[in-house]
Amino acid sequence: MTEEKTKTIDIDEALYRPIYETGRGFYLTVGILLMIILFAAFMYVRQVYYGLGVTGMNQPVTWGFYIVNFVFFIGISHAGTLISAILRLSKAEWRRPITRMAEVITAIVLAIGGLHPIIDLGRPDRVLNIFTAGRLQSPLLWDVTSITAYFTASTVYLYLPMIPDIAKLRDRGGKLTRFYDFLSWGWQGTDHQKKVLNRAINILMVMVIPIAVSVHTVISYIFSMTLQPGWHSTIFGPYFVVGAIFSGIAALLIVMIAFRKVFHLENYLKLIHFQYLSTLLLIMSLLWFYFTFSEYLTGIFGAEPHEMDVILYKFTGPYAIFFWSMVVFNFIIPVIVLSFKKFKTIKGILFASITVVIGMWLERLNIVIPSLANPRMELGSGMYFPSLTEWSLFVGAIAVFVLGYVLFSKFFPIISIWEIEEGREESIKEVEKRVKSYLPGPAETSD
Amino acid sequence: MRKMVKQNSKLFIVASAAIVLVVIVWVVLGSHRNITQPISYNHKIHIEEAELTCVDCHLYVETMPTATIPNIEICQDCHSDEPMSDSPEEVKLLKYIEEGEKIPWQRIYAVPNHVYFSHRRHVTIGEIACSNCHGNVEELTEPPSYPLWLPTMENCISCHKEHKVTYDCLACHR
Amino acid sequence: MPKWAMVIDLDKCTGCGDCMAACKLENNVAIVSPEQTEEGRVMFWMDMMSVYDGEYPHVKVKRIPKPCFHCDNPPCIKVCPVHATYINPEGLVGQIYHRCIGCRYCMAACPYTAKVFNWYEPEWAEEFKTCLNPDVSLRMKGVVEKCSFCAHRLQVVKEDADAEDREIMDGEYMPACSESCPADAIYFGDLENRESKVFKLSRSPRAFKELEGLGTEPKVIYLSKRE
Amino acid sequence: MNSTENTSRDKIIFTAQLASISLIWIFVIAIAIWILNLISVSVDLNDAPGISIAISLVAIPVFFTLASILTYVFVGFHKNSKSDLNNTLGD
Repeated sequence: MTEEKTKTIDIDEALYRPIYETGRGFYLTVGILLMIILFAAFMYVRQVYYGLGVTGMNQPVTWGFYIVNFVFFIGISHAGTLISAILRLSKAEWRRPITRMAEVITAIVLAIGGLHPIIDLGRPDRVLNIFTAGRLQSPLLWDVTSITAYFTASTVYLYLPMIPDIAKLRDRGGKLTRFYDFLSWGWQGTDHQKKVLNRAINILMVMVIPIAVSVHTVISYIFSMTLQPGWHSTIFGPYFVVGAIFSGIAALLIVMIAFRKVFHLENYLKLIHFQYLSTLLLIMSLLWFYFTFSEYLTGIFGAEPHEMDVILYKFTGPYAIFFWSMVVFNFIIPVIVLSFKKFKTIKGILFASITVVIGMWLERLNIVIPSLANPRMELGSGMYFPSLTEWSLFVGAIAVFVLGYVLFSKFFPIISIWEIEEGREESIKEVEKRVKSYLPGPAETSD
Repeated sequence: MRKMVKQNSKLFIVASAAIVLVVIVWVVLGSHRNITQPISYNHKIHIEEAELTCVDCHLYVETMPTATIPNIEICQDCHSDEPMSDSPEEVKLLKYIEEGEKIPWQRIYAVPNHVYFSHRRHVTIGEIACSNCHGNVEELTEPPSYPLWLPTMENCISCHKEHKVTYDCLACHR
Repeated sequence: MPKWAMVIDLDKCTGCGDCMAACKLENNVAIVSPEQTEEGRVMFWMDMMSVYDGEYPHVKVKRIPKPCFHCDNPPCIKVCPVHATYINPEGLVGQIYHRCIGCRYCMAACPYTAKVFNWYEPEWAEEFKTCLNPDVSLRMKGVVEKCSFCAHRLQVVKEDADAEDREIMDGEYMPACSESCPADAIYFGDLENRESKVFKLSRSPRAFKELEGLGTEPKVIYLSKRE
Repeated sequence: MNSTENTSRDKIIFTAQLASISLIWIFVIAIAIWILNLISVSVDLNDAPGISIAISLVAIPVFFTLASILTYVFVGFHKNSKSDLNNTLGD
């Protein structure tokens, strides 16, 4: 028993190494990130002190970067849990090294995204009014509830499959044994415990999918529940969910490629993982185009004057550059890169993923601002230029994400070790059995 | 071990009780900011012996949104050169009157600027007695040092609900 | 229960902007610096829309005063997360500044762009501070505000009527814009009272409402012979 | 597990774990109370109480399920470790 254990640990040593070996690069990264975050925090305090006037928002463009980033970050969060739940549910064996990374993205990004509406408030000191006098009729309250639910669910969903790995770290001894002991909840790896854990994970992954779908649907409702042209559309719910999964997969690919490079995980994250995921990305890109196309076609065909104002503003107005680069980044580049085997290398996939993340951010921008800039009343169109405050808070939010990820990888293995082990030990046989069960058996002869 | 936990839990209970106590004391003391008036005015004597009513001195209570706090113009109608009593407080008053100086009364009841509160609405139309909000001032031998009833929104609304009058926001907020 | 409504006769309106000035003074609306105005942060509860028809040199300008429309079915109140904007039984859409958390969702949801936001702490010139209206509270930075149909005047008018034990008379409650209009183009009154001028004018063939198709049922009714 | 020091350490960690589980329950119950409070406000002001109740019917069970799953896992782990101990002792 013990011999086997040491053996397996040796095999997966690459996954433990980042936790126990801290290089200068780590401190440098954390230092730089902390500086960026401190600057962003300073800009935020300044904003609270002077008022929202320090941003570029105005009348009629009353929402700007903060809401754009809110939708964007919550979108990215769908990477995670949703992808990992779907892959687990469909018993895709290649999921094993991916799920943990996806779940971590969700937990961190959700926390960041969930804070954005508070950053956006003119009176953050009164945020408790939501608890004492909130109105559940307001879509903002739907958001508060569904994001809290999703955050709780995804944290639990991240934590539970981590317990056996935490127990491994505890058994290794060394640093923070007590901390790991506390978190491992007395995991000894007995059969009963495995059964309990598997059952819990199974319930959770079924639960997490509708919660995740509801979260982004509800975020789209913030816009589509109003009467504004360009927002008041029934397609928004599924459109946002598709966009969210799309940007989520892209973010997941970027994170995977980054960690593969930094932690030397080439043995775990093989080209095949990236190719499978990028096929998913390609499908989502086509789906995204389909939704975008339907959205605009129905708008243009109906040609309601205010709707047309917004659409023409997007196509030809001052925001046209963002609209068309969104189409290029979200559709043309990923489809070209991911359709040809020649481009479907790690570098190509990284490139496509980066353009998709940028493109999806542009999409959020194209949803929020042109509608607000073109009010129904004859007031002329508004303009919006983000200020330094908004830019630095955006960069700060990204820095918080990277820092959160880096710190997580310092304390916990970024790839689920026990699931890899399980894959090695059991699933080959299990898959063989499963595949056999799909296949037609020997023909039953009559008589 | 269990003993230790038990002891710890005792400690925990004691600590939290202490915190709660401190908070309560702080709230109770903090809300009653004691105010001393320049003259220790005796409401009881004026009402029982001089047979005055509230409205005699606090003018406009029945006809205007804001009631007044009487000052020397009203006091000197009765209190002229000769002291009526041997109270040292009256001497103070007479000095103010003699010098033609206003008594710097401290206001203890106030609603914020964004609230429309009308005495006429409450006293004349609503027929609410002064003591309903100001307490039993008639029995006081010295001025109250803190509001007997805090004009907070919760207090206003609970009374409005009790009397089944409107508690629409725009009825009071402006 | 009365239903307060405004009728603006565009055929009478000269576009002089007196209503804007009266409103600004009556309601202590902050005076925004020219630089901030340039950035789109001007504050008017009563705004003036200018609609240009035709090409230079044959331009026809329509000037349309635009207060808050106090919709009967207001899109803004549905989205407010904290009950800071709501419709009261008399049809006034109120804005409670001390409740508002400044999320600006109501501004985004209002199809008439009738609301304004305090981007900075509101400011007045020294000379102005002495003539602020004590009947209207001052707002603080970070809250949304809008035309209230001068609801503070209604509080006083109602009390007067109650003290004398009578109904509010037609024309007794009047917002500052309506009172100050030199062309008498702004009428104000009770839509439920069939004797009121507003009720009669609202039935005029010249009457129309802005963006009627949205179903917001605004209670500001325009009169115009022109299209 | 043999030395008394070790078991006392285990006890402390166990109580900390219990505390974290109860924290989750406090969190979930707080959310339920919050939502019920919002319903009472909306009923009081006659401000779309139907919608509030509908949302609460979806939201509250979700939170309770999440907390129950965690509790189930925790209890499940510990129930077994005791019987396991007995088994090993028996062997």
